[in-house]
Amino acid sequence: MTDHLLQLRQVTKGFGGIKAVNGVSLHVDKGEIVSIIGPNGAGKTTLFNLISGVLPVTSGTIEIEGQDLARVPGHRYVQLGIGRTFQNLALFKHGTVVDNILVGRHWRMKTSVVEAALHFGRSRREEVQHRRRVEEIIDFLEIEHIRDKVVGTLSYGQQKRVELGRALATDPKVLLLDEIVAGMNQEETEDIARFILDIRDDLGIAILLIEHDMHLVMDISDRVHVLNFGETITEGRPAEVQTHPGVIEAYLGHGKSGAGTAKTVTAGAA
Amino acid sequence: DQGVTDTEILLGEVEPLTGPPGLLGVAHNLGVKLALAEVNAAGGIGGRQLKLIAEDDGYVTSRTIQSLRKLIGVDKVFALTSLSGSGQALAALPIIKQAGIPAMVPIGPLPPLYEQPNDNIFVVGQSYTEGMHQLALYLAKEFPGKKWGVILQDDDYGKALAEGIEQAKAEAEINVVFETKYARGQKDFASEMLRVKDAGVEVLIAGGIISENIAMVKEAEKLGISPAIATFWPGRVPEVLKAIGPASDGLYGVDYVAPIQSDAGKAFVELAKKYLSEEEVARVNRYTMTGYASTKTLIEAMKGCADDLTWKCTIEKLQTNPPVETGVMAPIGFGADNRFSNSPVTIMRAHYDTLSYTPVE
Amino acid sequence: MRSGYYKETIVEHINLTDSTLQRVWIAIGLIVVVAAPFYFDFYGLSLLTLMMITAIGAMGLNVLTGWTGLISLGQTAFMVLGAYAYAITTESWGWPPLAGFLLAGIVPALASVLVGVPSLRLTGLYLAITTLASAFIVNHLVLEFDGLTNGSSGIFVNRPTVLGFAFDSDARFYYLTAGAGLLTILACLNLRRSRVGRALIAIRDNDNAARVMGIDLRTYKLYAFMASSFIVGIAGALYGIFLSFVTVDGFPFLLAIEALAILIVGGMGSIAGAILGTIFMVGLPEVTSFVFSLLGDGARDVLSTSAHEIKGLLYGLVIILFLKLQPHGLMGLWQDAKRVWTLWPLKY
Amino acid sequence: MSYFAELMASGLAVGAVYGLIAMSFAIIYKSTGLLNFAQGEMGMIIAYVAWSISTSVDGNPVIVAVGSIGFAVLFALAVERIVIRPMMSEPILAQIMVTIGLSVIFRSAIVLIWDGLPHNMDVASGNNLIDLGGVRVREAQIAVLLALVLAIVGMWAFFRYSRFGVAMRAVASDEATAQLMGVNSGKVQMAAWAAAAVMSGIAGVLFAIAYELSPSLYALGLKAFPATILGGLDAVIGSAVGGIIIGVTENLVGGYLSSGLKEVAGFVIIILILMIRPYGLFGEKRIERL
Amino acid sequence: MMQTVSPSAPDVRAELGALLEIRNAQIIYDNAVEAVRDVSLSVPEGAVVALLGSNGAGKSTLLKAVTGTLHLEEGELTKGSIRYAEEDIGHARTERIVSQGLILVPEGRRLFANLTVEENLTMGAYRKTAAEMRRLKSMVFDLFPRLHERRAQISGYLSGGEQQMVAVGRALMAEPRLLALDEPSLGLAPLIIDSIYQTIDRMRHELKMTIFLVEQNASQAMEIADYVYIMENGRVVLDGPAEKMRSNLDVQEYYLGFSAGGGERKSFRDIKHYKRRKRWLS
Ligand SMILES: Nc1ncnc2c1ncn2[C@@H]1O[C@H](COP(=O)(O)OP(=O)(O)OP(=O)(O)O)[C@@H](O)[C@H]1O
Ligand SMILES: Nc1ncnc2c1ncn2[C@@H]1O[C@H](COP(=O)(O)OP(=O)(O)OP(=O)(O)O)[C@@H](O)[C@H]1O
Ligand SMILES: [Mg+2]
Ligand SMILES: [Mg+2]
Repeated sequence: MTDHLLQLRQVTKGFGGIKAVNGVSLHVDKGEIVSIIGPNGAGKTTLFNLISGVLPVTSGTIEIEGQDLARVPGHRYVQLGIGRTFQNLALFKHGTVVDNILVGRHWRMKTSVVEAALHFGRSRREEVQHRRRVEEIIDFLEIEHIRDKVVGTLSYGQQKRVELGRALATDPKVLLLDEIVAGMNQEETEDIARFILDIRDDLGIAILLIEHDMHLVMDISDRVHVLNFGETITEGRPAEVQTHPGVIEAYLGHGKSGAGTAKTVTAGAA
Repeated sequence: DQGVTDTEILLGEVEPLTGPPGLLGVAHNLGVKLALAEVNAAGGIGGRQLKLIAEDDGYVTSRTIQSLRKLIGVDKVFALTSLSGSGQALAALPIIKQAGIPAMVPIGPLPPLYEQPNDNIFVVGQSYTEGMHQLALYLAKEFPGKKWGVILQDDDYGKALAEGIEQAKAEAEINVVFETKYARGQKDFASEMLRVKDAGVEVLIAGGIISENIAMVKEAEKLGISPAIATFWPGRVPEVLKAIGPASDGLYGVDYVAPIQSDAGKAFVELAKKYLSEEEVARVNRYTMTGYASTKTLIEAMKGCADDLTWKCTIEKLQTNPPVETGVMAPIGFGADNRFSNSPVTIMRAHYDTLSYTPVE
Repeated sequence: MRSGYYKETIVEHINLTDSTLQRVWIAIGLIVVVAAPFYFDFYGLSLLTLMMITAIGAMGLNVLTGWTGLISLGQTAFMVLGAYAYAITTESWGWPPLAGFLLAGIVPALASVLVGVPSLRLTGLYLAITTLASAFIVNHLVLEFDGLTNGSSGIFVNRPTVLGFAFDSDARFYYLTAGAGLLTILACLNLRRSRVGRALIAIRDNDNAARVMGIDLRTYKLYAFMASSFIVGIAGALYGIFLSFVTVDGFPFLLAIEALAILIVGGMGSIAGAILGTIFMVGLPEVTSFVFSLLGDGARDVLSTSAHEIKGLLYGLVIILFLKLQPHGLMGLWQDAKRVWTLWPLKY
Repeated sequence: MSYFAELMASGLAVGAVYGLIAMSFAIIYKSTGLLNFAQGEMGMIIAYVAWSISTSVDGNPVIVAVGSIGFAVLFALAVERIVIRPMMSEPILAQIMVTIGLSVIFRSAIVLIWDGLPHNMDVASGNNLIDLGGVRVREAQIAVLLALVLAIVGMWAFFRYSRFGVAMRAVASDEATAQLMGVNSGKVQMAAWAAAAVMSGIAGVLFAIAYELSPSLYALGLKAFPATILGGLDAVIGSAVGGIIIGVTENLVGGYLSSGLKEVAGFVIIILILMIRPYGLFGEKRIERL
Repeated sequence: MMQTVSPSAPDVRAELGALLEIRNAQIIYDNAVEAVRDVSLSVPEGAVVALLGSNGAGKSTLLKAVTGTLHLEEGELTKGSIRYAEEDIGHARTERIVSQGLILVPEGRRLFANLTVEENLTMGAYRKTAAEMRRLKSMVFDLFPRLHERRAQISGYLSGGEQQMVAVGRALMAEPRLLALDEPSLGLAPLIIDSIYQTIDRMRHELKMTIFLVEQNASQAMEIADYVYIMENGRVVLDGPAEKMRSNLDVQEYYLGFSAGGGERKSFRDIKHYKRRKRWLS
């Protein structure tokens, strides 16, 4: 019906009384970077939870490559090409970095319980083959130095990278990144920005991004989608959105943190 | 054979010495100690002193097995004076059989232990089934035509009692109107006793061990019913009467050892006072007597082999010796194809004021 | 001083051993296991056998509780089922022991699916209670179906003859349990480094994220239950043979607590921890007995009947003191030691 | 009718005992996230001390009550201070294991200090029978019910009106952060242990009066723990309800079906309820958000 | 190329003396991982001191040490000292430190997930009277109107940003003498970040509160701070008064995102390489 990679129509999600997401429609095409912005509590993360099958929708439809996800159980979403990272880190914190990323390969592997216990033949071949892929991802994200560390002992920013690696390992068609650069400094944000662009360009993965760092959003997105109170305020090219009065009112403000205004740093505090 | 040196003979026993079942295990252990002390005071066997190694199994089967292996394999005792509980003894059977060590089984005399006689295993006492059989026959005669209630534990002990009642039913008219099984360890018998009351039971077989019987009788008191209540020997100790309180007066009991208040019992306590500490004497009960009696039987056999103290000889003597007079129960003897002392039982009643039982006429 | 080995291929990463030194240690360990019967007496050997069986059970529980994070107080139920499956098939029906062992694993594994279903909804101690409940229910059923199980009287079991080889002596039976123990270790190690093991760990650490990674929580929790119960069932059968007698009394509730204790003392989630914990917890009563016997006859007589209580006291005290000093269990101790070893003489 | 009433009465009486102990599990869990495996044993020790007191003062109820409650508090504080407090920041499993160690010690200590025998405990008129319209109960059983009601009201008021109640939940939720807020988590834990000991002590003493005193009394803890789960691990008042439900169910099943099913029935009820309410009847759901 | 200012001479407000003073601290996790090495820094009374640095530099570790919560993660201050208000708190108990008015907004929010928003705030002012509590609550609700809307909600269900507001609000409830913030702007919308910084600015002026700020949002932090430290790999590699730091070219490039050498902010699209490694390591 539709040739969009990911398509949401009138998606609504309520928790008891509140509607965290209310009639949101949006789409992502192949090779696109689309950002979702909006005030805290606007429903961005909830939207991701719906798209990745963590929560069921209350109403509306989500389609990937034309397939409706309504009947698909949560753990199958990944097979249809949806990968994500989490806002509050959801790593397997007692496992090593390698273990964590290998879990991302889980659905691609076929070993059964009995084969696994024997570790022979296919099971062993498969292990080697996927391990190789994981090493590539580790190289790509430049986290070799922590590859054998237990994830729980890493710093916040390091964990975010591991999460990105894990999501990449699932071979997604569209990658949902929830505030991936929160807690990173300029330099690291630049790295991540570069990764995101490379992921799109080299791996051909479309990206849906939630971010409060306006510089990043405005610089790399193809389109920006603005939510407030679960509803869409506006949508469009970064430049259009940035100057939209509703967006400035509800989200950006006129202060220092908004995009564009931070061009010059003035001595502020006494 | 093992366990015998120039000066010493080692004996072993496995008992529950801790936890609630310790009530029986410890008393039993005292009986064994008493029997040994008595011989030792008289110069031992062939100049050798007897020494006991007591292992605690806490009534847990796996520990019984472990303890036995230790006694037989490491401590290398010459013979076993006792084995704890019925299930434990059953589980231990193959090991003892295989080892060939002479073993007395004075607690939990279950038929499988003796019905197919094992050369080296000697069961002292009477089976639960036969005891119950006799008790039921007596009650049937005493209370003809009355309504019976039966509460039994859901294990082999309860099963053995049930069988005894069945046997009695075949011989006398018994009208059971209420019958139930409870899970071991149950503490609250309110609903059971209510049903007893509801069914109008006049004769109640309280087939618990210790705590259960206490709970049942107290509950009957609470409900204001007073059927004739019959309990079985595992709980026939003064502490139970004390814990129940006045309601325990007149309970029926059955046993193959003499009541403490009888002449034989008094003589036994006197003997105990000679060899045991005051604190220990306070813990003497019927299990002390069974321990004493069976150990004494074993010692008699060993004495007969003084110069040739081997397993073979001991076993031989145990089976050929004339029945041994122990003073606390009927003489104990075995035969070529008999590994069961088959001691006759007495029916008795409880007296709360003296915390004792006396035989019914 | 060794501080890690350089690895050139992926296979090296996946292999269980990464150095000659390690292989030498494993070989030494195997030799010790094989040689044990020649050095231990009757009793010591039966203690070792008991340790082997307990370790198998502990590793089984570890799959469920250590890896998947599903606390179970009901694994005794599966031991009971395993033991009865073996006893009934081999003794009552006369099947070959090998088939008996297989069923001792399969029957509990299937039954565990029933118990596992609540685990899809319940977590933590709430699940622990339903597993505890299943233990009571299984015991009740065993007593109820006495036609099959012989009720409270239990079933005698003989030492098995597998493929024409009779494991009839103590030493032979020890080898049987040691063999089963080694197989269990291997199977667990393999599981742990496979997608299945990773999936279980993922579920424990973060079930939501695990689902997003494509892990079907339902299936894998049930897998965990089945794998665990299979292993525990085998341990139950071996335990039944060890006791030579199978009744529900042989598997008291305390066993479940003890199994949990073994994992905690060893270090939750680690295979080596399960083994070390077993050695500690099974060996501890022996050590306290030994210490007690050092007090000499005099002390023993004075304490006479209190001796066992004092042992109990000692046992509890040692556990508490140990955890106070080493809250991360024996594995924590081991890791500290290893760190000191690899980092020495430079501390950091 | 009166048959049913009597079943209910005896069900309520044991249920109240379970309930009190269940509440003690819950209050310790709620305030520190710890499951105290030695709870039943602690109740048992307090009952034994009460027995010792009662035999030396001829069952004077005031002295027994004051003495045993006083002992309960001191005992709990000592255990908390010496054994539990030093483990406070350690992994929770290690802490639970320590309570398992404690339970072994307590069980042994009972037999060492007293003995392994069953005893009859007679305090004041606790064993006397009262007739309530055809239903006969022991005074001690009425006392348990009263104690339970008192405990419920007390706990309700405590959590309703005291800031300390919030602090308890905060400590259980994240001890380190609670400390960062200036909460003295040690004090919170002390209070919880003392309250728990008093409640399970009362249950133990009254049970010993109405039924019997023996070293197997600790098994009440094994009965009460499922009741806690039924009510909700962190629901102090809910656990009391759980206890009552289990006590009544067991008696009704024993009274109308069969005794053999009693224990199983309690567990079946628990499984059924948990399938509908996975956090017990009144328990707090575990909060998970991504 | 970079000149390191001696770390022991932060003298912006020397006349007031240091409220918090860390000397040559070394912190080790698990007896094996050295996370902080030979770090000295000081926070003068009434000042705002910012600590910047890349991921894993050891910033949070330092804050944990200051509040005595290191031991919970098997960490230990093995060398050096930490003094707060003239008292050695290097190994003091958290409670004791907190009662002296040093409050931390921890990394990762650490809310009491099953308490409501309001109860979380209550915990922040745990030691205050009921009247003060009311006043403080209304102050926090003024600052974050969103929280007022959500005050009866279980905090675990809040959105990430809302949770951050609770965490900051909860710390403000304590009216600390020294407020240590671990990335307060994490996950917040630009509008809210602005208002948090305004509040911080107001507090330090009105209440003479001292602030120790760990931030990734370098431009915001530098704007408000008097003095700035930069950590890399467990060490302080650069420090100086904020104005001076802002004009530092490396700081501009690596922390503020200006293209090398020029005053223009570069676009994220133009970044062509990742490999730029630690420049300040000596
Ligand atoms: N499981 C839940 N139960 C109740 N309310 C919820 C639940 N999940 C989310 N909410 C509410 O829905 C709203 C939207 O939350 P969401 O996490 O989607 O916001 P967000 O846009 O991601 O915000 P932020 O930028 O702060 O992360 C919030 O107000 C939150 O409190
Ligand atoms: N609990 C722990 N156990 C072992 N190592 C740890 C632990 N916590 C942190 N570390 C290590 O200490 C170093 C410093 O971590 P820290 O959290 O202080 O960094 P940070 O500067 O706060 O980074 P971020 O900006 O990402 O939050 C990291 O290398 C990390 O791996
Ligand atoms: Mg969000
Ligand atoms: Mg940090």
